[in-house]
Amino acid sequence: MQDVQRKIREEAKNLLAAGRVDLIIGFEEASLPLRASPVFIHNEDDLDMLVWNSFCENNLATYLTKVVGRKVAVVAKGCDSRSIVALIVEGQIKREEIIVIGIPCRGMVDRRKIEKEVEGEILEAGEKNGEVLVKGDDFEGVFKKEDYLYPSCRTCKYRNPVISDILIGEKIKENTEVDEYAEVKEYEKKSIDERREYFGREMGKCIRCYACRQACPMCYCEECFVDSSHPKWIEKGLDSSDLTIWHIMRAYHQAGRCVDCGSCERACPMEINLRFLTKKINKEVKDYFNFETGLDIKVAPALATFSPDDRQDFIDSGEEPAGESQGKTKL
Amino acid sequence: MKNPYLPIPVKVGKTFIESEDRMLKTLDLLFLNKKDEENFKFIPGQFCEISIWGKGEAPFGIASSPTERGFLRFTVNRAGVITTALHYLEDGDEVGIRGPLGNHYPVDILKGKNVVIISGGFAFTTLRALIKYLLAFREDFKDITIIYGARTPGMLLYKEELKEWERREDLKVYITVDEGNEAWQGLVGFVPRIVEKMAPSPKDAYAIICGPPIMIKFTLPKLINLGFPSEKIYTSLEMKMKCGIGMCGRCNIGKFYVCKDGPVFSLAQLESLPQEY
Amino acid sequence: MKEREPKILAFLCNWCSYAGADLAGVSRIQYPPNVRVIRVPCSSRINPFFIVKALQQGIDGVLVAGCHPGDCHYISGNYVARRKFAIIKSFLEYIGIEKDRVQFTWISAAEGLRFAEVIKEVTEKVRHLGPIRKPVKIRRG
Amino acid sequence: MKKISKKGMNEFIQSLMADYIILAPASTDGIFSFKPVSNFEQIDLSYQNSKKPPKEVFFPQSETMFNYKNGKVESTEKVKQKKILLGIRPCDARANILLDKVFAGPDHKDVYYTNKRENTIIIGLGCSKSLSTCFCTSFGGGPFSKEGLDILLMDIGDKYLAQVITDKGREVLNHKFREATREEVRLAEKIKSEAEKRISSRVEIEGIKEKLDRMFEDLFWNKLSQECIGCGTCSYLCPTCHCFDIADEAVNSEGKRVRNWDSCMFPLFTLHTSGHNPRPTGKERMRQRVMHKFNYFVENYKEPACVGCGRCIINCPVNMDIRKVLKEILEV
Repeated sequence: MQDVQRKIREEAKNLLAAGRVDLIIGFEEASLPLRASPVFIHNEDDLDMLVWNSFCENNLATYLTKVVGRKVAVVAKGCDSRSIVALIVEGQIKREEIIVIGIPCRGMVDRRKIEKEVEGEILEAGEKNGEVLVKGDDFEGVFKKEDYLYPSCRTCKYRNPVISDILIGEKIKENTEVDEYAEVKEYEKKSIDERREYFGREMGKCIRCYACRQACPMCYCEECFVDSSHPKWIEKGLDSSDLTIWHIMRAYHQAGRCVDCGSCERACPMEINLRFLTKKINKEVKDYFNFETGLDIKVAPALATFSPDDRQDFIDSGEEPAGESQGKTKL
Repeated sequence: MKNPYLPIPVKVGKTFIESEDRMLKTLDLLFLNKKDEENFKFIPGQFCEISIWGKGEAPFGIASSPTERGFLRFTVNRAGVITTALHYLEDGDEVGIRGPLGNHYPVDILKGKNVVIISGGFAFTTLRALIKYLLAFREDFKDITIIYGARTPGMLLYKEELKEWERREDLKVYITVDEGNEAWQGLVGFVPRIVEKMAPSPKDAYAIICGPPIMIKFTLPKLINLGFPSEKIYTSLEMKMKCGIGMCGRCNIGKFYVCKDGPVFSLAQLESLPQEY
Repeated sequence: MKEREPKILAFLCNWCSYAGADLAGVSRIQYPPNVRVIRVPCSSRINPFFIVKALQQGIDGVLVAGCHPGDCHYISGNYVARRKFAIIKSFLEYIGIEKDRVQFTWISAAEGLRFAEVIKEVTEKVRHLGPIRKPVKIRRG
Repeated sequence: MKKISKKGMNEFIQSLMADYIILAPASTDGIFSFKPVSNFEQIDLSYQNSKKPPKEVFFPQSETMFNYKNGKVESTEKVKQKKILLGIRPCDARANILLDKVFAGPDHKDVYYTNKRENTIIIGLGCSKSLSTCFCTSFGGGPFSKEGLDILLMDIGDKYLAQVITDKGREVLNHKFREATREEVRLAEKIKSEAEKRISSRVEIEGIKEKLDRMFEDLFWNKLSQECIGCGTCSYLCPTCHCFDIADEAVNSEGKRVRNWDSCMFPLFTLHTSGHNPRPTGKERMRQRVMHKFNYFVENYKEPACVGCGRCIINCPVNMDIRKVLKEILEV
């Protein structure tokens, strides 16, 4: 970790000194334990602020659509790099304007999960040899990092950045064994009433702060449908139907675009299980169109293209009734 | 305790399309209850929130003067949800109003002074109210000069009244358009230019100016060149508003809420505030 | 008490499915009166939001019909639409909206009879499900 | 000073349920909020603090102001329910006093707010275990501050001491409350002074307002706003933020007028219909939020609009820390 951090600073220094970029987006020490905070570095004097640890949970690609036109270097984990690809594919950022400082990532630590394990407030946290050490007023705790990763990190299959201009550290073995959709499959097995109830209950916690949207790199719309007043798609209150519709459409808008970085869920102050929605969408996109977001800058997002041979087993009454073979006559 | 959020019921009276592009419409609103009308005391420059049932509410400056009895007049530019709905209203339709809200033009200060009224486009509405008010108490004020401009002759508001005012001996009226047409015999040119050309005297005078930001931006230096001190220039601001009573938090410029402490500010006041409007 | 008749909203593409409905009409083919039709230029005009919004407003079932694959008046509109529908359909089911509430099909201009059959089938399936529950907006006052 | 055993408290609260709606800290999946409770078991007074601030009791996130049908308006203000807000933390109680300045000022009274405020008795609970993000003492508050409370409860182990602060508070106390002994009072004093010492996080607010007076055009805001992602978490979870939106929810001419929380961090907050936006980017919006709290509010009401509860620090998705911001302002 220390080594990676040192190399980030070095590379950042080179980039700034050579004038290749005028902005580095990375992480700095946070004011709270188990956290890191995004930081914008403009000059070499501030390079020592850059850190790298297991708490760098934010997807920094989110900032790229806000600094369009500037020469930017961005620190990117596997998931962040996929978001960068997705943004390039969607024409939101230009490949040549971004320098990706890619970092193979072994997953980020789920701060909430650790906080729930201890009695009292964690005042200090650090990590060493794959363990997270925490300290409070009258307790200490040691947690094995791999047991306390974010859910999205636990099932991550792209831990190495898919694109990078500068790769820091050795590539690591991808986790190909894990079934990333296991949770979705479990959920699918529940009865329809259970599913409806769970969904309603989770979304009912929403306070409409839109942290999920704002934290998501792919939510770059100038005006979100939820804010639109003309047409007014949904009301602004806490009516449960409005909350569910907000979350249905937010998730649906991610179809073929979500890289499952988990940022939405981490940003949510109400700790709503948001990933179970996007993960399902990802699964369907994979099943139907064999597409995964952000792997190739030359491949269009799933819902922006088609194939005449796409699966259509969901089409109802799809069987043509006998005796109407003229059915396909064009008007 | 009075609930400041409850609208007063009114109905639409006369309506009139003012402009050739049909985007500016004037509506007279009539109180449904006599008591509401008696309690509704205002001074030009104040505004109301007009409620359209099923749509919502939005703020509009009152274009009529309290000296005109029996109705409240508003002129509305069709732009968003509420203004479009207002354009569809017909004689007899019921709506609601909240108000009068905000402060007003400094009519007391203007007493015994020369008054220069400068306006452009459809911001003329509350200034019409002011002119009507000044004329109703004509002897209280000295010279009154009106400089009013619109893009084309067809875009001028209150055309009949303008003609009437032009005929009056006790008013100096300069109507200008950015672009004339064959029938137009009046002035052609942007408002700042006309202000410069007509050079109203700053002596014992106040200037009241209201119009699009670009017009205000270029007119203010002209007034200052003429010798108007910023304490004697007043303007009315526009902001996105909801509550109208300084609570909902969106229309502030610095510590002032435009809905409650404004919309009328002196230039001197604005100079002490952040440039965020 | 009499069972409430299901309300069904059908989005029909102008070039095929709407013409198919028209043909059903002029051919005097009977079909259930539960359906209300909104004509759209192409099935790809359907933003899944329309479907979700319809359910929120208390519509019990939504049918979307377009030209058969390969027959789109705009060459490929229905192919694009098909991808959207595949996702929204399984997603809605996932969060607890029965799959028969939202149905997709292809109906050509010549398939008047099939239009009537489809409407019959959709109506029966939705009737079987009963009135829509979540995410219906309950309006008070 | 009165006292009541923890068991007695249970009975006391149960006895109040007949006449009052009791709003108390209760958890849903580990997230605390003030909810109407029907029995004492639902209440968890060992909580740290609620996620959403209790301002929502007086100023709900979404509130119908009136219903209307064909031009006939029926206001909801007449619904007056007697409520007890139990277990609120002293910082949040202070926040309500700041909200009073906005909603119950000399010019206009927001009847929806004031009705609820007047009909609610507030029983606070002193904080003997504050968090490292608590900085209430910087704003004149404290873990056992009495401002804005009718009764202050202090947990001294097996019982609560109750300090009656207002007449409203005195009225609800019943025979279950006994006079506390001198030892118990002394114990409470000790807990209180230890709690105050625990609040180690302090920010210097002296001079902030004056500094901000001269900082509107400063480049500081560009720097400060760049990492902000522009969500409304800080505003919505702030006990003193009071911005709201008014919207109609209606079908044809029948419906209701609703007010919902809004946030100055959202671009649409100030967007004119014309398309003009006086606060077009995150920089202006971030500046507005800081200025409103620490400059404009001070100008208008003589106090900053912050009570040091720390919610914005804990919940910010990108770990922006208002304590750091205030420190940096002084350094500019």
